[in-house]
Amino acid sequence: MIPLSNYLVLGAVLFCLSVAGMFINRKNVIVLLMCVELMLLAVNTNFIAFSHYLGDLTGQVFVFFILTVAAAESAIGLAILVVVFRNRRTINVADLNAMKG
Amino acid sequence: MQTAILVIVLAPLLGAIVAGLFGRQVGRAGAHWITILGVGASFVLSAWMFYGVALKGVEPFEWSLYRWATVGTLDLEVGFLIDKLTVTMMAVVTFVSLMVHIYTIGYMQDDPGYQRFFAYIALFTFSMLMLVMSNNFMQLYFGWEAVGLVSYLLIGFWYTRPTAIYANLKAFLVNRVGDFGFLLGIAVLLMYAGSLNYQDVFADAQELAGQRIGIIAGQEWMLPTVICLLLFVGAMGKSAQMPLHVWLPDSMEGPTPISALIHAATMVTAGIFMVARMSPLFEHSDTALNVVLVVGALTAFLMGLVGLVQNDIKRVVAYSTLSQLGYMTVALGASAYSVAIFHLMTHAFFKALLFLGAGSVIIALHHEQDIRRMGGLRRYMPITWITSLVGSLALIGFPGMSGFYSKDAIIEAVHNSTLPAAHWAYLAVLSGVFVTALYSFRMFFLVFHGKSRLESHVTHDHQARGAGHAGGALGHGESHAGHEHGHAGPPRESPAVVTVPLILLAIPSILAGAIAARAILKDGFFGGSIIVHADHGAARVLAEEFHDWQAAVIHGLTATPTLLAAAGLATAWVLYLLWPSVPAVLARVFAWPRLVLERKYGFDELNEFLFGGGARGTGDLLSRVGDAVVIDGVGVNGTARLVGWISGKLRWLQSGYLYHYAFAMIIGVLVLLGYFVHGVGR
Amino acid sequence: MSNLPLLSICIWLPIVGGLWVLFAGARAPALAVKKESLIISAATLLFSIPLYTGFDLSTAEMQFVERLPWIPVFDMTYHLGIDGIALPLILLTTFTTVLVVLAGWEVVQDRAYQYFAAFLILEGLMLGVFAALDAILFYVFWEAMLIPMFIIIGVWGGKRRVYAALKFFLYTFLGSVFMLVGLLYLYFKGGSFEILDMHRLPLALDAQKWLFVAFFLAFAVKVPMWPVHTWLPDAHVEAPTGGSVILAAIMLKVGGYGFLRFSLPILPDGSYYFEGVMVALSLIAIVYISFVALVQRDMKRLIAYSSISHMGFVTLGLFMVFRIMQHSGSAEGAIMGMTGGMVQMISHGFISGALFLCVGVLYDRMHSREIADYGGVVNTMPKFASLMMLFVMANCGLPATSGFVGEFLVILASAKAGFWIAFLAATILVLGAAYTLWLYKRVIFGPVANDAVAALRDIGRREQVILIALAVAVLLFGVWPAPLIDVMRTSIENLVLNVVTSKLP
Amino acid sequence: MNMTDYIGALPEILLLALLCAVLLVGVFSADEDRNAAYWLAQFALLAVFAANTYIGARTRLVLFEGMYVRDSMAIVLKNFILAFAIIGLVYARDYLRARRIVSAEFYVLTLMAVLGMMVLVSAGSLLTVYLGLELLSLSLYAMVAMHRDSAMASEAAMKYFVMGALASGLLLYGISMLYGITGSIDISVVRNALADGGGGPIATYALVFIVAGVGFKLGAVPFHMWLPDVYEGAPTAVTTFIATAPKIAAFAMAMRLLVDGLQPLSSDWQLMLTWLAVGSMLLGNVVAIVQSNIKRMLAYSTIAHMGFLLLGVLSGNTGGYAGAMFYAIVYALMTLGAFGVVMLVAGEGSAEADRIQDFRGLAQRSPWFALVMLILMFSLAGVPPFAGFWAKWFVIKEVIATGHVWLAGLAVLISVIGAYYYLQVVRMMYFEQPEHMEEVHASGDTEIALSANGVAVLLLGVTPGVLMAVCIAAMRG
Repeated sequence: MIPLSNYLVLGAVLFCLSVAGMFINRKNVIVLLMCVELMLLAVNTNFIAFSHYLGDLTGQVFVFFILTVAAAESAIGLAILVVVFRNRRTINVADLNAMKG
Repeated sequence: MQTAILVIVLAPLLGAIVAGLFGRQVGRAGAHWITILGVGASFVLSAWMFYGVALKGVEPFEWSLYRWATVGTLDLEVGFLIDKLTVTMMAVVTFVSLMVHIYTIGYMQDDPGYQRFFAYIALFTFSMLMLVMSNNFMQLYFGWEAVGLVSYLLIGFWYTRPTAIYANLKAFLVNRVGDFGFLLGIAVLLMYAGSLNYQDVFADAQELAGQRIGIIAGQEWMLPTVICLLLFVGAMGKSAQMPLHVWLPDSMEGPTPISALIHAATMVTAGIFMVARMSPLFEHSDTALNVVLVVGALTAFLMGLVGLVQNDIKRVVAYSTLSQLGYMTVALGASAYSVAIFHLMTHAFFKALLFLGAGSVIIALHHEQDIRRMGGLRRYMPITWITSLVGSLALIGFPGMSGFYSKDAIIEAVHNSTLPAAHWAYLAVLSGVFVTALYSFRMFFLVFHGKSRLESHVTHDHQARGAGHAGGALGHGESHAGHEHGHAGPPRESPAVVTVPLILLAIPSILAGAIAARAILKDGFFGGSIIVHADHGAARVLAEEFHDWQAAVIHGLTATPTLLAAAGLATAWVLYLLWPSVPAVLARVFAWPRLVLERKYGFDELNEFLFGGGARGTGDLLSRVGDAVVIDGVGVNGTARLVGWISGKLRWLQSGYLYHYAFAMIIGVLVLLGYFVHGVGR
Repeated sequence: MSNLPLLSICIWLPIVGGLWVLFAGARAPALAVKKESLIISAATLLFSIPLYTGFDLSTAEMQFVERLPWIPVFDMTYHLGIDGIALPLILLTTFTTVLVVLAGWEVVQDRAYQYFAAFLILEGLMLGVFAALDAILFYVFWEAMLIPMFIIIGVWGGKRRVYAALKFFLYTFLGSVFMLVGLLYLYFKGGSFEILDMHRLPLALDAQKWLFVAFFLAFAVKVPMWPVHTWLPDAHVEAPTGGSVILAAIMLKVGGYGFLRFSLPILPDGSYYFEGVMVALSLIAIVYISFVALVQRDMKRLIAYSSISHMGFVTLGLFMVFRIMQHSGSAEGAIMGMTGGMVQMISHGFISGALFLCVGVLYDRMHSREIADYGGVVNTMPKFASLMMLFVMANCGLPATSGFVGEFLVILASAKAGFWIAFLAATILVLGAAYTLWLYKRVIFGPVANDAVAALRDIGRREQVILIALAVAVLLFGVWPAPLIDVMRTSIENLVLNVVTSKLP
Repeated sequence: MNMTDYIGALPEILLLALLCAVLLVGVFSADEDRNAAYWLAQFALLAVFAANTYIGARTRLVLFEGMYVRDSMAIVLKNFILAFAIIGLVYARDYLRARRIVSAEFYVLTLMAVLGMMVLVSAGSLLTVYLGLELLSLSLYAMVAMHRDSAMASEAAMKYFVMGALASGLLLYGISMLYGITGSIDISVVRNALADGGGGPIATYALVFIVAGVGFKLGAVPFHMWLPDVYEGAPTAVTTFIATAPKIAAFAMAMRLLVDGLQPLSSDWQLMLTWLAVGSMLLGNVVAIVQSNIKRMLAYSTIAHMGFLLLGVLSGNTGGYAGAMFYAIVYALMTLGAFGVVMLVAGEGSAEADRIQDFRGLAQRSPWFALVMLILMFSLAGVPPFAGFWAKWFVIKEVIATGHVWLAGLAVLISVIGAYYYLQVVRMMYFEQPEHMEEVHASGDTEIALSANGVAVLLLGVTPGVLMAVCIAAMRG
């Protein structure tokens, strides 16, 4: 049996990857959206692992909610992306700095 | 009696208020009538009280008018103490004041500030009376400052003249330096005596004498010495003793009646009066008395010397006043308080007379004040001439004249004093006699005798003076009057309002000494008002030696002072009448001493540089560096700028880049994790 | 009459009146607004008079007490009351405001209704400061005062008004906030916001020290004491005449009042610990600021500095208490010093107010505050010159003017605290006279300096009424300060007794 | 599960139903100005307000198996959220119409966000917290992007979205850890489990992530980075909304998670919040000074205010929570008014009037609105006698009561720095001359609402006792 810690480490690694992707990536906004998804997936991994080892279904239910919300989030994210592109003709993260200071 | 006191004090005040606030309504005549009536009433009642207290032997008494304030358990009251000292001063003050009031009608007749002038001098009379009649230190201080105020107002009476408003500021400030000491003295006194009432304080004097006060760490001074020195600083300011004398010559910028009333006869003697009043305290400090003696002697001698080189008629008299105040101070120092008051009284008469005489000359010459441009006036102005002669003789102490008794007594008193400084003081006052005679008669001869030097200078003079203070619709009274009268005709004797006071003042200038000498010098006239310690025997010796005035005159004829005075007179005659060309030669020979005297020992320059410049420099430094740069620049605005600077830097943390934002959040999480979970830095 | 809530009326009448003027004034004719304002301020003055006539001199207890629930969850009450320390300041406030309203009569043209409204509201708030017995109520009034004054300086001020207004606000705000922390701390310790309860609260020395510093910042800035005084010259110079008058006459006094009401009675040991510093700062204020005043070229600035210097006497009088007690062992001198400080506050209210009004009179005509632009004003404005002479002399502390009383008492008392303290304090005699009279000389005396001065017209009836009212006050309290001192006597004696009793637990 | 559950949640259910109705009306209405949608939305909010006020017991109700809590804090906070949403809509209407970005969706999204907030406020389990939060956030992302032609708005939306997603990721990660430790997502169970088991480092580990999520929602340093850009970029009407009601919801979230759930770890999160609070107060106030855009300035001011709010939470007692609650409500009220004036000054044109410069001489153009703004600015600065003072007073009092006198001292010192930029607005309105004398135009309801807003701030300043009592009662029961 794979120990819980392995799942948790996997979750943590995924989470770190997604977080790193957010501030290391300076190019495409879509990558950011992917990072967000990844992050949620990392959390999901945690939940499912815990759920399994605790023998409790709540965690898995939670995952379903997260997945749903993630879908909505992506939809809105992509919609905003479209608007940004319409206005700026770019989806480069480094170009989104009209407001600062 | 109480009503009388109130009337004496308030009548001049009422006059002042009416003339001052309603001057336009009452008109010129109204103004002088109301004030003269007020001061006249004062004089009459003062004379009555003098008669009662001094001659009839009514007991001295004290009366509180009202409670000024109560602080803690200390009642501060406004009240009056009537004793022989007080009534003497009251009589002198009101008499001279009345004379000056009358004289002013003539002197100021063309001045647009006529009502104002009367208001001021009536106010002055009120203040001076408050000063001398006070029964406590607070009221004394009130009078002290109030006369200073009026003096300030009157010196600057012609306020468009730059010199006048310079002089009045100077006078006030120098006086304030004196008041500074005076007030400190009162404060220290209150601290130890617990009261400001004369009687209470004097009753405690013995007890105070034993105490000591720490001024500088580790050093304890005798309490009476500290108190008396501080009080004497006040006296130095008011009575123009060196080095606080500098304001008095300048105060001659005021109209002449003022010079007579305030800067010769009454106000400047307030210091003398005060020290005499405080005799129970001064008697407990030989140190203080020595200082008084030295200061007085220096003033008496050195200021007399300066009088020798002055050419302005009023300034000569002013320096003479300084010198005479020095004499009085010397008397105080020698514990001969009664003699000082005696000289104060006689001096009040003859000096007022001299000033008014000078004023009379000034009017006659259309406001010419330079004695080098006078001469031979005896022919035109006989009354002025004779009264001035009386004044001058009284001043130099010519036997029989009033000044003779008092001055002689001072010199004797110093001679008898056992204080260490007395020896030098004696030399100073003795040589002062010669100097006095010399400058007095230099002036007298130059003004009234010899050839007239009038015509040759008049034109030139007016151009010069006109340029000096041109402009100003009001208040350039003297020069204005001068222009109006033009140069037509020879000088004329002044009108009756001027000459009558001269005559009235001449009478006591001759007689006052003889009348009062015995009472004051021999019979202890002032009684309990003045207390002399048994060790200070100068006045007692004097009393023992004195028999009556005739004897004194006869003795005086051959005494050293008289001989010195005669020598001085003779020298003046030789130099200024016999060989008028000699002074010029002497001036060349003694160029250096002469320069020193003409510069008045450099006091003015020193003050201007050290205190005037120093204060402005300090102020500039503190204002520009202390306030503007350090506190405001670095402290206040510096902080503001710092915050602004930090703000400007911090805002760039908000770079606008998403990845920086995310990074900031992650850093935040990592720091929290590091600290709380892994205990980094915990 | 005695049943009326007089203090509340005095506080709220001008505030409500001011708001009324603010709302109704925009459309009303200017004259009507002015009349309304005058009536409101005069009515407030009238209502404040029974406070004096009905005042019981024999007790140090609070009088005319009003107490209503305010914030019940924290037991905070709307608690008003006055003693002999507050009463004179209240009367000074109501008196001065009437004059200020009059002074703005023809001068203020731009948004006049807002101007008058601001002053009326300010009056109510200042009265609230003096009457509040709940610490937080006090603080609310205290801070709220800043707002109308900020507006007054900023809207109707001179060239650098923005800088001055901001500086004024932030400086005083910075000082005050620490007081709030201090008050809350006292609440935390004692469980009550009542000032009188705080007076009784025992406190450890360390706490007292910290609290003293916190209160010091608030009050010292207001007084202002050296070195936190630099807001004042700017605020005074830039404020319109009325603003300067209120600032000088009353706003500075709340600082002194704060020391009397909070620092000394609540923190006697803390005050004792810092008294050396306080005395030193007061003396620095007197001497240092006098020199600074001497070289000012701007009339208002000079008078502003003179204010700081004179307020040094207030703090000196208050904080010498400990030294005097130590040296003389009796409360006599301490009472004298404190009385002197208190009288100095009132008298300075009249005198500095009058001097600022005098400068205002000149400024209205010449639109310059530079001393160099004047000279020989007496030639064209003799009445004005005479009145100003009186105030100038009062500023020099001439006897028979109110300026003398405070200085005299403080200097007398200071000798008991130490010779050199008295020595330094007394330098004001010379320095004060020097800067004030030099100012007078340069502005008023001399030949007519220029055409503008030649064209000046003398003061009109309105200006005469204002200045004469002040002149009467200055002379009255100089010649006969007993009514004033009697009012505060019992309270001060009581206070001194409190101050010298240690509150260490 | 029974009827009581539904009755207890009736306000939310009603809101959901009505927002669907608004959506339908928006779809089928041809009206350019969307008046019907507007009025229906307002009606919805009012109806929910009434329902929330009058339905159900005043006692604490735990519904849906502990998923949902209806206690007095929830009732009070929801009422304020609803009230501020109502006023916010009043202010927004003119603004949106003038810029032709009015649409039924705006109202729908507003209602949806309100629903999210209500859920968040009543959350009894970590799942409900998450759902409420996401409902709120997603609506807000969309609202920010509503002005489709504005590059600024879309950029702001993008930033908000990415950062928001990151934050909810962090929060979720923390929740997952909590779930792992305690085996439950029910907040009260979590609390008991932590109290029994003592937590351990993993609990602290989870706590850090949860604090990050809460900090993000509040806008506390260093999780504040989204806030200035979003405030500036979003249409002012949206900014108004974001700045007000959601802050109350965020406060509720902090209460539910930290106080209700993680009370056993309070010593840790109190210290964390101290750091966050100090950082927020400092950075917010200092950086606000140099801002020239009033929306951005108010954003930094928000950061600073959230620092103050955290002071109340971190003092860790009922009084402190009540203080923070009072702060949140008063803060929302003041900010609402301030943005209301900003929108008003922007006027009819399509341009924004978001530079501080644009307030020049407002006192001469429209004295009344200038006065309202003056009241609001002084209130935000914390000057009595306005409500903002009492908010600060309350939390500082509690901070002192817990013995952190230094923190109180620091807080007031920083608030002085903060006063500077509020004064700048007053300065512009009163001390500077206007460029033109045109009066600011306001529709009747806006004028009334804005006046009421200003007067409320003043009245709350004079008699703050009522609201304080409400807050304290809410925290006790």
